[in-house]
Amino acid sequence: MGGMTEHLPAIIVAVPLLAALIVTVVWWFNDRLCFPLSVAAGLVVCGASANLFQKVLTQGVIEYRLGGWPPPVGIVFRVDHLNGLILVVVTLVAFLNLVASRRSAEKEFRDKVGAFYALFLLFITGLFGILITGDAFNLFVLLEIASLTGYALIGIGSGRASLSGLNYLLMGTIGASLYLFGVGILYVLTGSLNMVDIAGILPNLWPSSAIVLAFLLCMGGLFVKMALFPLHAWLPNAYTHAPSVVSSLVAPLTTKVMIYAMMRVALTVFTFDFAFNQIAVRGPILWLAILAIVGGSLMALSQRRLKKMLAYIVVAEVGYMVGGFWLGNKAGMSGAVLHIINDAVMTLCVFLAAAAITIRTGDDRLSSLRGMFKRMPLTMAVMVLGGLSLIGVPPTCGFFSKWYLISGGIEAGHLGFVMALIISSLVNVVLFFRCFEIGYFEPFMRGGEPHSAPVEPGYGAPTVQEAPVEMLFALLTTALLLLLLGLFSGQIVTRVIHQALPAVLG
Amino acid sequence: METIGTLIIAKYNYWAVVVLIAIGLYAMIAKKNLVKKIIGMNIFQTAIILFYVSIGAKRGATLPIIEHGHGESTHMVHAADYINPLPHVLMLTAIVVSVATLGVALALAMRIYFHYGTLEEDEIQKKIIGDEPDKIDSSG
Amino acid sequence: MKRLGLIAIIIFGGLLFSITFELPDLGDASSPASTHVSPYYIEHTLEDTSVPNVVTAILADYRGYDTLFETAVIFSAGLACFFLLRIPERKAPKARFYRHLTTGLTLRIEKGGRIPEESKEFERIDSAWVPNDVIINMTCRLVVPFVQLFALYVIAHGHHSPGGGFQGGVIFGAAIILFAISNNLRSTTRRLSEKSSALLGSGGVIIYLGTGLLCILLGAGFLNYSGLSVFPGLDPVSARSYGILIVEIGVGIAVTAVMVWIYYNLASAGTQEEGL
Amino acid sequence: MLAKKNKEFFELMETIGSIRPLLAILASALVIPLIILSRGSPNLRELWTMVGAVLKFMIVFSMLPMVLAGTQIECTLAQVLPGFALQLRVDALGMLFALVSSFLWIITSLYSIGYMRGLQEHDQTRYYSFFALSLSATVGVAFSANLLTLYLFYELLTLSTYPLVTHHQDQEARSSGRKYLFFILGTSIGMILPAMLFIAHKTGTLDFTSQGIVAGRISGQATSFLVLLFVFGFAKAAVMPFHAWLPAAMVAPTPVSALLHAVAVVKVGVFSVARMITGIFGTGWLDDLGLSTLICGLAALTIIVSSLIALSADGLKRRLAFSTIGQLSYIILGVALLSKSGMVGGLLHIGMHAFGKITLFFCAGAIFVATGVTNVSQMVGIGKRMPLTMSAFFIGALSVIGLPPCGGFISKWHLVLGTVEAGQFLMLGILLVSSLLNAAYFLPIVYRAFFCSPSESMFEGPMAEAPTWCLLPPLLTALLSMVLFFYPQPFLRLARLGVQAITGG
Repeated sequence: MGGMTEHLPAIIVAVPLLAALIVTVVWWFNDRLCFPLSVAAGLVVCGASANLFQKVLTQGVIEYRLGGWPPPVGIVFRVDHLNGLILVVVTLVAFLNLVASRRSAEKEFRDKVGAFYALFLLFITGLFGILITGDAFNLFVLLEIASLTGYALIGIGSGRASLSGLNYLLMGTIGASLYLFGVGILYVLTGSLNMVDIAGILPNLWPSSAIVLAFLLCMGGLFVKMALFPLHAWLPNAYTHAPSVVSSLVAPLTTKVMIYAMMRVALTVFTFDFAFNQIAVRGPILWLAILAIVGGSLMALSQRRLKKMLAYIVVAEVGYMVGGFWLGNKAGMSGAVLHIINDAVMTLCVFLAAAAITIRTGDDRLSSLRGMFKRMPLTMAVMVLGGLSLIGVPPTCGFFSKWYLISGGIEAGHLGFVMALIISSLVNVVLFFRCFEIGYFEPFMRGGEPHSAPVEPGYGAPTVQEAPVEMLFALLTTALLLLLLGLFSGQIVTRVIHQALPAVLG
Repeated sequence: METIGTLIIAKYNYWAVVVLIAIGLYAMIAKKNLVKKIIGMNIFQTAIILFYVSIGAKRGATLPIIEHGHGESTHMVHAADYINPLPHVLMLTAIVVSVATLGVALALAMRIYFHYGTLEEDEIQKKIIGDEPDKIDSSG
Repeated sequence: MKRLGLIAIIIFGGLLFSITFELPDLGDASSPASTHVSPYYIEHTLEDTSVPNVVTAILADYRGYDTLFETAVIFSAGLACFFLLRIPERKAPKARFYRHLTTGLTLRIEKGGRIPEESKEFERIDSAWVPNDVIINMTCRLVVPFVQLFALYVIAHGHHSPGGGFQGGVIFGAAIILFAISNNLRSTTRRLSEKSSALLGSGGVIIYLGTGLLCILLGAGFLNYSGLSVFPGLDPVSARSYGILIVEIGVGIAVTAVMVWIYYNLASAGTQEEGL
Repeated sequence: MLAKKNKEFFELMETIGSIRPLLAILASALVIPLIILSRGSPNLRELWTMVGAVLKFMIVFSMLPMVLAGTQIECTLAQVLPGFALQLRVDALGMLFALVSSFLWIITSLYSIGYMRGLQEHDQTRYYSFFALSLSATVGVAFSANLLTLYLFYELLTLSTYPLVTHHQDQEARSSGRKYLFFILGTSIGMILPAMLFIAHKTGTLDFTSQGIVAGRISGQATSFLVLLFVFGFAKAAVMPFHAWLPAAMVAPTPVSALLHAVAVVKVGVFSVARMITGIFGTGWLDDLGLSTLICGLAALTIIVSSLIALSADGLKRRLAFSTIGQLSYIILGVALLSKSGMVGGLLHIGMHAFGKITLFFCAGAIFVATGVTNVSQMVGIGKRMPLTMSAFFIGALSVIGLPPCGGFISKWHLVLGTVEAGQFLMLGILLVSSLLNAAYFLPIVYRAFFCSPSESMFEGPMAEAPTWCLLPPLLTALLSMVLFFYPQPFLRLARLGVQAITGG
């Protein structure tokens, strides 16, 4: 199989796609096979991405020509330190989520479990594709695959979910179309779709307002997709009303992959020099990021539902990463990249915990957390850890990315960004400890509540009733990852992220 | 003045695209009916498709199917004789994507209609506010 | 809101318009788009793949990876519509309608009433009134086979003339939908059940993806059809040509099946009992 | 013998690598799983607590000879950020603090057993687990080699003490818990973190060095701002106005108040401030900038105001809490005097005050367990019922006031010397006035407990002390407070060594 390793990039997208197709077929005959098949695919992808990352570390950038055609003519995969790293984390997060989804998927989509897993696999295929592609147009296609399946997965939820799903679809389509338009203008100007090729041609065309507009369109489109502050309106509702298993899949991954796409487009297509020195967008975007951080945090404060609160935290976290990147210095960019992987794990952690609680209580209002420390001690322990990481308490990984982001802010002399980060950390303290207080101080159930959680057997007696085993496994693994990522963040930054940043930064 | 006029005429394809984009976006923002929004979205997407396709045009060129004799006797191919095929390929993809998006959008709209009994956004909003904001929707 | 939106869009449109002067004229043969990469395709397609239709060659070979996911997008849409709309448990409708063919009478049978067998005498009809329109029925029955034949031609002849998997698949799917519209949903699902359309849909994509993966197993890269030249009678160039054909057939099957599948779910709102 | 050994160490090396500091920290953390596993059997569970406590003390103690010999023990855990490692280093200062806290944990554990069982508290397993965890964090702070590590353990301590403070899980505990987090977590994130990052950015390091790291690299103005951030930001040191959490946190069970709010938590605060002054800013740099007066002023204000509040407090634990706030500022004052004796006195006060104050808390708890009384006004004549307890209380009070024959006298003596050395006669006055105030709020309690007319006395009947496990620990710590007067080693030596390392003479 030694020869297979050169095809690793292809395997990463081909295997989940194949698995999705096979799951669809198999499901009509035996729906028990769907889960094992999906998990197997997840495992293969995890292994492949780890292997690929290892190869990138030893050999440098890997280019894989699809159909054997050289770059400007054909499509290439391009894996470097940046997407190699993110790929590993994204595959891992997706895998953990897949494992965790079992019980609730069977419960929520009884008759359509096969379709759920197939859409799940297609969704992650799209994300993987976005991560490894080196072609600007191909990015759009995979973006749409991830989005389309995302709309369906979100829209399946009960109540307002369809409306949120449709809103997401409309906004998402605007975003993707703007990006497509931007790529179109680039194509008109350069005649190429390959990222590296475009980057080679563009400098000859500076200064051109058409390039600036193309840049703005691409960025604007991706900002919509990642829900940067004024364009975030679709996100909280979509993540809140989606089924729990779906929000714990979509929330950690979509925004982060979009932020990666932003970095990729800004750095590889338009180049660092253009994005940061030729045009003056850095300042405005930074202020948008600050608004996102402060606004997201404040809006999270007024939420009474756990998932909605977490969704607004996601909005704030997007600001962290966008802001860190647009600081344009080494520390800030390292922080942004580090935060992509950390935030993927942290968000997974809290959303999974929320999903576990929702499964047990059938409700995600904050009041449903009552007595949870007694009832689901392990889940809550993991949630505490996730919360601490989002607050930024060492040695969890959230602290270290925040460290870089703040140092980046100090280095750039951008006090507003530093203040925003600290305010958001403080708000996160309030947010999470409010949840923990409810779980810790308020007993299981106090009578006389007008709309109480559904009655279950053994209700009132604080018996331990943990999340399903699969979910618990995923939760504990995530918790471990939070700590490991924290302890190894120094290595990740020096050995990987610094290699991934543009050479200009030194 | 005249030069600008000729410039505009020479680039009328972009004009059309810009107008279509504006129409599509306006429909998405201003229309209250969800299906009209979806139609707006489609106009927007179509405008971009038109943009790409118009890039591919070349004056005096024909469609990109290479004339060829049977057997080995192929003659020189001049790129200028054929229009640019790449945008067409790209737009085949984009059309498919927009059709797929349309399908999903309609499916979602259908679910919304079943749930709220209407597709007018303001009426839906009223119904949502009518529900207790804190309450979990149990239907659907 | 409306006025604000209008202003925003006018500004946006102005912005877009402002750059048009920097873009090449319509039909300008010397624009970068026409001179950078595209001449390669036009000049080398024939010798690389022996496919004269450059669009087909780019679609299925040079940028075959895009197309693979394009097919996957279509498939996802079918799956998504199914996932969102399908109501699997067959809830019996309140009332069913039957037409007595010999007399043309319409019967309404309430829930619990005796349901007649579907036979030469009785035909079930949709609850929305559907006229017993013989002319439309017969015309469609006559047209549909020709449309389907044409669809097959479009798929198969995509190498040499405008056409290919998508176009042919859409036409084929349209033919089936035409049949469904002119008759009814049930008679269509009897001919092509939902299960078959789902299986065919994924099967079509599997053909595409499988060809790509087969190329890996044969030692070439993913989607590099020249790897198929290990089969007897093929050289790398003709292998590409055949690869493109196989892939186009896969696309055709997938598009046909998924179109029909989406139609089933959208038209019947997921019940697949009755629809347009 | 010892001297000879010391000499050898001096000649051999200055810094050695060892895993022992890590073990000392982990000793208590590692027994937590055992505590949780044996939750079914209280005896076994408490045994594990004791094992952890003794083990921890022994490991800490085993490093004492080396430290006394002037050696530093280092242990790098992980290079978490380029240039910033999680690193442990045992020096005289840290040793002093670790020794005090790990020793007092043993006694507190004994006391906890008596107290918690005596009151039949709920969730004892959780209580013991988090207690052990907070001790790990405390020793971690003591042994931190740089600000990053210190910050990590500081936060860990905050979080692990939260369930202890709010142990009762009622409304009062909830609001106290909020206050606790608001002040401590809020300041550490809002003030320490940015200050730390600013220093890291400007200097590229966070290591504690004997002359500080900011000297010359950060402007004077910025330094004064940073000093303020740190002095207030380490809110565990309870410098006013960031003191409000401490009285609130007294809702905790008494052993928690005793160990954590007289020894571990608050001392971590002042220890951190001391570390900042000595290891980050450097005494020389602060002296050059004349910031000593600023810090002293803040500390002095806290001392006077808190003593005045303590005078009027009726709840015994509340009075003790305000006394603690004042005493903590003694330590800051001492270190901030920047004179040799002042620093020795300040550091020494960490240990001396710990023994005195823990005695007082133990007594308060013993009174509560035996009689259920919490207010000073209800303790008239209690000496007849609980003579032993009240005797211990008396000794503890003497120590805190700073009178012989108690350890507190020694530290206060050095503090007084320090003010003279530094020429800060205003501070001298404040020290003396506050000592009077201390006496004024403690001695009446003792006096009225023993000497009151029978009609005034609220307690009658035969002697009825608290359960043995509640009684022995205060007696023991009271005794030790006295012993420390006659034999203040090794604390005095450690304090001197620590100061020597800083001032270099």
